[in-house]
Amino acid sequence: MSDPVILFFILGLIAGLSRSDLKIPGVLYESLSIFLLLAIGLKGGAALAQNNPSALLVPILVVTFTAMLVPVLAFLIAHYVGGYERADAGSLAAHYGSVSVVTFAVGSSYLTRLSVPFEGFMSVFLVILEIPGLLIGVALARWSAGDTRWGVLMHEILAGKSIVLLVGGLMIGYVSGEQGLASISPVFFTLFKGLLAIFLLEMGLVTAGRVADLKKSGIFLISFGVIMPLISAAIGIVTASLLGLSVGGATLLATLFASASYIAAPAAIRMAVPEANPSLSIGASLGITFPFNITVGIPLYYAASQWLLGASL
Amino acid sequence: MSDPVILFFILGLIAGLSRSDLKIPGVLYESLSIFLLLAIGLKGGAALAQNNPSALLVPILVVTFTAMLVPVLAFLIAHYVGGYERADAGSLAAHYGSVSVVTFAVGSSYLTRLSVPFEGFMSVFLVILEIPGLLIGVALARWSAGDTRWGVLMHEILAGKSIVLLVGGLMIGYVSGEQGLASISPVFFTLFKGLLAIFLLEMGLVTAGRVADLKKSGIFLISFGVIMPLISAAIGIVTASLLGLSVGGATLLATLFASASYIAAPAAIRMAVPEANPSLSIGASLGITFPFNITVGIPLYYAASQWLLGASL
Amino acid sequence: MSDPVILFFILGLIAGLSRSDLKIPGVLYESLSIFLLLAIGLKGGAALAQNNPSALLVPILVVTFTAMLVPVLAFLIAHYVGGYERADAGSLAAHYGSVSVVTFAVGSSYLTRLSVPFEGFMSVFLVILEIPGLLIGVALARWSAGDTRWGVLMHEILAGKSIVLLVGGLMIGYVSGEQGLASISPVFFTLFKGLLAIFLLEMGLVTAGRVADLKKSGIFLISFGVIMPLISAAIGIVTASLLGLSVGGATLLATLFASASYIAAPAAIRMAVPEANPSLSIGASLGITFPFNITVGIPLYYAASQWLLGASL
Amino acid sequence: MTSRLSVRKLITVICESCLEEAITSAAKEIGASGYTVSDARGSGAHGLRDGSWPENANIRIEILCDEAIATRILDLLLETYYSHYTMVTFVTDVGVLRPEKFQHRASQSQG
Amino acid sequence: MTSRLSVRKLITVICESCLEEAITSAAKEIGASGYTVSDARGSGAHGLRDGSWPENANIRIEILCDEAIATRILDLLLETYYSHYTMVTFVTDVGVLRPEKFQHRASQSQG
Amino acid sequence: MTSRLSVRKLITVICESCLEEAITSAAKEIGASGYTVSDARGSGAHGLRDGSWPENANIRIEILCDEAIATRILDLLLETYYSHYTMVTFVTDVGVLRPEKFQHRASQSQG
Ligand SMILES: Nc1ncnc2c1ncn2[C@@H]1O[C@H](COP(=O)(O)O)[C@@H](O)[C@H]1O
Ligand SMILES: Nc1ncnc2c1ncn2[C@@H]1O[C@H](COP(=O)(O)O)[C@@H](O)[C@H]1O
Ligand SMILES: Nc1ncnc2c1ncn2[C@@H]1O[C@H](COP(=O)(O)O)[C@@H](O)[C@H]1O
Ligand code: NA
Ligand code: NA
Ligand code: NA
Repeated sequence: MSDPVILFFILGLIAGLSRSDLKIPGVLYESLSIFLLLAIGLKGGAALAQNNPSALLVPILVVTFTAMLVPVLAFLIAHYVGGYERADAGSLAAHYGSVSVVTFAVGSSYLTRLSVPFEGFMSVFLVILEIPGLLIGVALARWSAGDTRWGVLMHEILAGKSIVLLVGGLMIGYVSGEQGLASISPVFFTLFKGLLAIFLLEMGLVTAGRVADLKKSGIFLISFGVIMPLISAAIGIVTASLLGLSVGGATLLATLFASASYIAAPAAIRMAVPEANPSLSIGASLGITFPFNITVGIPLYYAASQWLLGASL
Repeated sequence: MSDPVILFFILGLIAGLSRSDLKIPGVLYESLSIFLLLAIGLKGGAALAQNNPSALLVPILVVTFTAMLVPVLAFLIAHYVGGYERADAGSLAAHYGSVSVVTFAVGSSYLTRLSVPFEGFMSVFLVILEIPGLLIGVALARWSAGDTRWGVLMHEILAGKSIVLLVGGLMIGYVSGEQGLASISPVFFTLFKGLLAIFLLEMGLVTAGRVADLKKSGIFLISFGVIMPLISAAIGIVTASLLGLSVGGATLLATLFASASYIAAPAAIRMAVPEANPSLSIGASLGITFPFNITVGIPLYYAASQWLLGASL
Repeated sequence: MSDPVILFFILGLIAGLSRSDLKIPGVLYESLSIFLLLAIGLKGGAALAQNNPSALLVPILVVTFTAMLVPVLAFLIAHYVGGYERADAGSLAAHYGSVSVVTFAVGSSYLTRLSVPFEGFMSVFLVILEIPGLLIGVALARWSAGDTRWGVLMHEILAGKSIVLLVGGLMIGYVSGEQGLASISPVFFTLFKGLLAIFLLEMGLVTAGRVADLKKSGIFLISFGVIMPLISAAIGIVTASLLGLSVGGATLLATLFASASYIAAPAAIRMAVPEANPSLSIGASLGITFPFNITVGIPLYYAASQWLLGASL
Repeated sequence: MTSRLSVRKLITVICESCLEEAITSAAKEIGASGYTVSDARGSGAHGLRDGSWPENANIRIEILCDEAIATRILDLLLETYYSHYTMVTFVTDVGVLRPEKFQHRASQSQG
Repeated sequence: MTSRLSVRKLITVICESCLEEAITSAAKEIGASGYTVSDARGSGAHGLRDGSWPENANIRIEILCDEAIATRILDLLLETYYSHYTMVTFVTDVGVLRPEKFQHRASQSQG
Repeated sequence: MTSRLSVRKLITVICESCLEEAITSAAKEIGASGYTVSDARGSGAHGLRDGSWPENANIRIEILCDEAIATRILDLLLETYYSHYTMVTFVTDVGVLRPEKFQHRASQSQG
């Protein structure tokens, strides 16, 4: 709880709720997200360079496959339990099927703080998991409508800012190795947590702005925003134990599964499923799931990983 | 004089006066001020964590009380000597009764450079002193007009960006302690002086833009901008000696008293006393008092503190 | 090739060509260029402080003189070989006669990476060389038109952002010395290469946007963008050997001569020679010469300097 | 083309940026269904406002509404703000698509 | 003065920023010779859009064109975007300098 | 409502951002009492100007003035800038509040 990074989020939340005139300029927000994406990519790439990337093939296939369960479950719950129409249920599925880069960053900051080691290639999963859940969500929303321009959509996602920066960072990190990155590491590594703190201040402000939406959205959506990440995290931890990941790796995989996208998914859904109500899915992912994950979820996933993987030793 | 931070201010001043097209983007300015406020708050909070905060109660009361003399004196001088109407005199009082965060930062940079120690809790005074002077200025301007919406005004000030960031930083710093801040200190502490330098470059440009206003404003306002801080600094040093602060602490308290607000005060006055002419008070605080304080004032207050507190030993 | 800084440029190029929605906010671009200009100036100034500046008088005169050959040659080639009118040929001459700060930064990053030492005062040449080529280009364009407001133009250039920041940084660095800069060096020196990397990412995006222009501009302009820097670099290396510079110094001087301006020159030309087509000269300098220099040119100039100066030992 | 367009008033207010909150919320209270704001800089009777500095920036507020609401907004501006603030206002007749979008609040406030 | 000015339509669309690419390229396809976009924030039937966050920002698109093109652009907006997106559109008659600048593409698309 | 509004011309110039200083100061010299500028991007006869880069950005200048001044500003634009710069201009009739704000300089320059 006393990770200062989280305290910045809470400060932003309080400032927003008390209607402070504090505003993080939009450009600073964009600049910081460019920074975070590049930094995570670079770090992952440098870690990959120390491994044999081909050894990742099987884990990637397994993770991709189990991760697909998340949007399907999310759709079923939202459609049949929550009573949402296909469009909205599909939109929720896409958001929860994709991942949140900042939640991942907070998770790795949490582990670093506790000195819990984790596999360096986790950020490869981050990249891989961003896309399939999104596509499944769109497919479920569009089922039988049959007028989706998949080509345009794929381009929108693959050439989207987050994929370009993450993959670009990964490749530069992989080609350069930790040595080669030495000259740029004061910016991308040393400053990482401090800039993440400023980013989370902004996230707090944005989340505060979502609280009004939440009041309208009712009890189902709020429960969904808490229960869905718990289900996904459970799938993530089981997957991690299948793959023999460390406790730290399992925590991060659970965090990834549990996290819901609020950057890539909203943009893609707005284009592919315009009849979905965006305040529903962003409200849930940003207003509930994001704060839940970074405050309560991550420590919980860590405890669960310790318990399960400790037991399996 | 050769603190590079001041040289950046002078560079900005020269660039502005020679009508260079150099412009610091507004967003960079805003981002840097968010940074400075958070950093000062964090540093103060970490220092507080090493003290017993309850021991600060008496000093805070004493400082708040003597600080109230500043806006009252400023109002009397501006109204009766300068001949300004209530609105403008009250506006000047509010600006000089409040404080300037950047002047404080330059002051602590000055002391650090000379390796003069000072009490870590000085930034608590910074927070405390931002508000009462402002309120007194508004009250003096509105006297007998009786139509001020004090509730709105208090919210405007208390939920204003600078208070939120300073107090938020203080609390995060206090909760986390110096240890807890280690991971974010490369951003908030190591980069402090360099980013302050860029901020001062912008301040130089802005000050240059005020020179035209000054020409119109005449000899009284210019003298006011130099004499008022000297009077306030004297009150500050006497207060510091009453409280038994160190020479460094006395210098910083004098700097705080002498500094005039140009961020919080203009915004609040614009809302509460719209008939006041903003170019008067910003012209004086930013065009005269700010450059005076950072170049001549601070070394002077240091010399005076040495002399007075050295004598009282 | 595996300098990560160049890889960021290539990432930007690929993102731009594949029509990614990645965008570097304009304000971030402006902030980074302010940073780079100041940092280069400060570094040069600190280096100058360790030398005797008067010893630079003769080298400066020699370099200024030989550098004037560049715009004249560029004009003759563009006008007589390329068949461009005076305005466009003069505009090209101004762009190639002036210099590119970022190309210089990449050059010094290249040498640092290889641990090749170079004279600290090279950035003085950077400042000196920015202006005369520009003026010659304008003069050649305006020849016999005789309606140029030279006073306005000189002010536009001398008070322009890049000169102000470079010269300002130089002077602050010179006055403060390396010791005096210690407190701000974490920002201006430690972060240099990382921020240069982000800047080059943006340069890649911008260059990608120029490729469409290039298609229209035909074979002459493309050849000009490659051959002109080779000619200029040759002049630079010969000058360096006359002056007895080190291999590193010769490489940087060649890089300066070979580089073409795309910040100061376009702005000045737009004011002084509005009838010139800006997409011609920016297309050539940014679309061809800049990428050529940072990928192929600089290693080439280094090899040539080694060969020539090694031979002359 | 004109068949689908209904005539409404477009009020454009250019003023110092610190009035953003005050004017837009007043317009909504009066009954405007919405507003649009963008950042601007400029010069006028109060001198240069170049936006280099937040305190020094202008905004440009646009409000589409019917004539009754427009009159009340103009009244408010004249009474409350014109004497002390940097401000310029102009009104144009425009044809809007989907006029019903601009009615619900207006009719509330008139009913 | 009026001698040099020709009457054209100015369409102003205020909408969520993710439509920038889609609407501007559609306008060019239909035959508009150009467009201008600026960033905006605002409030309307879909609530507050304060631009603090990219997903939450508006843009303001202006298209100068003749009546025929204007009709087709309004048709497109109504058919394709109005039902699902945050959007407001208004049309004004304006006098333009150098009307030939706005014709070449228009005549292509009509020819 | 109309009683308080006087008709004036609103000139809107969309052009490359480097002309900001030149055009606004010329407008003031001619006698305009002020102007408003905001940042923009766009596309037209000179191709895409997406503002990703300062050299590549547009601005949108608005000048409220009477007909005589408007004529002189349009003349200036046509003579001095139209041939070499990226530029689009349109003029609208608008009703302004407080018309006297737009007169003092105009009458100076005419007197
Ligand atoms: N009455 C209005 N006047 C001016 N702008 C409006 C108005 N209504 C809506 N807008 C703008 O159009 C955007 C979308 O409107 P809406 O679809 O009604 O939410 C808003 O965010 C505002 O920027
Ligand atoms: N004649 C004008 N044309 C266009 N905008 C104006 C005009 N006069 C003033 N403005 C704008 O309105 C703001 C406030 O005007 P003022 O109260 O005259 O200083 C200025 O900063 C300009 O942005
Ligand atoms: N038809 C148009 N409608 C709206 N804006 C335009 C139009 N044509 C050009 N513009 C704007 O004016 C700028 C310059 O136009 P041009 O000189 O035609 O390239 C463009 O970058 C656009 O921002
Ligand atoms: Na997920
Ligand atoms: Na004070
Ligand atoms: Na050159």
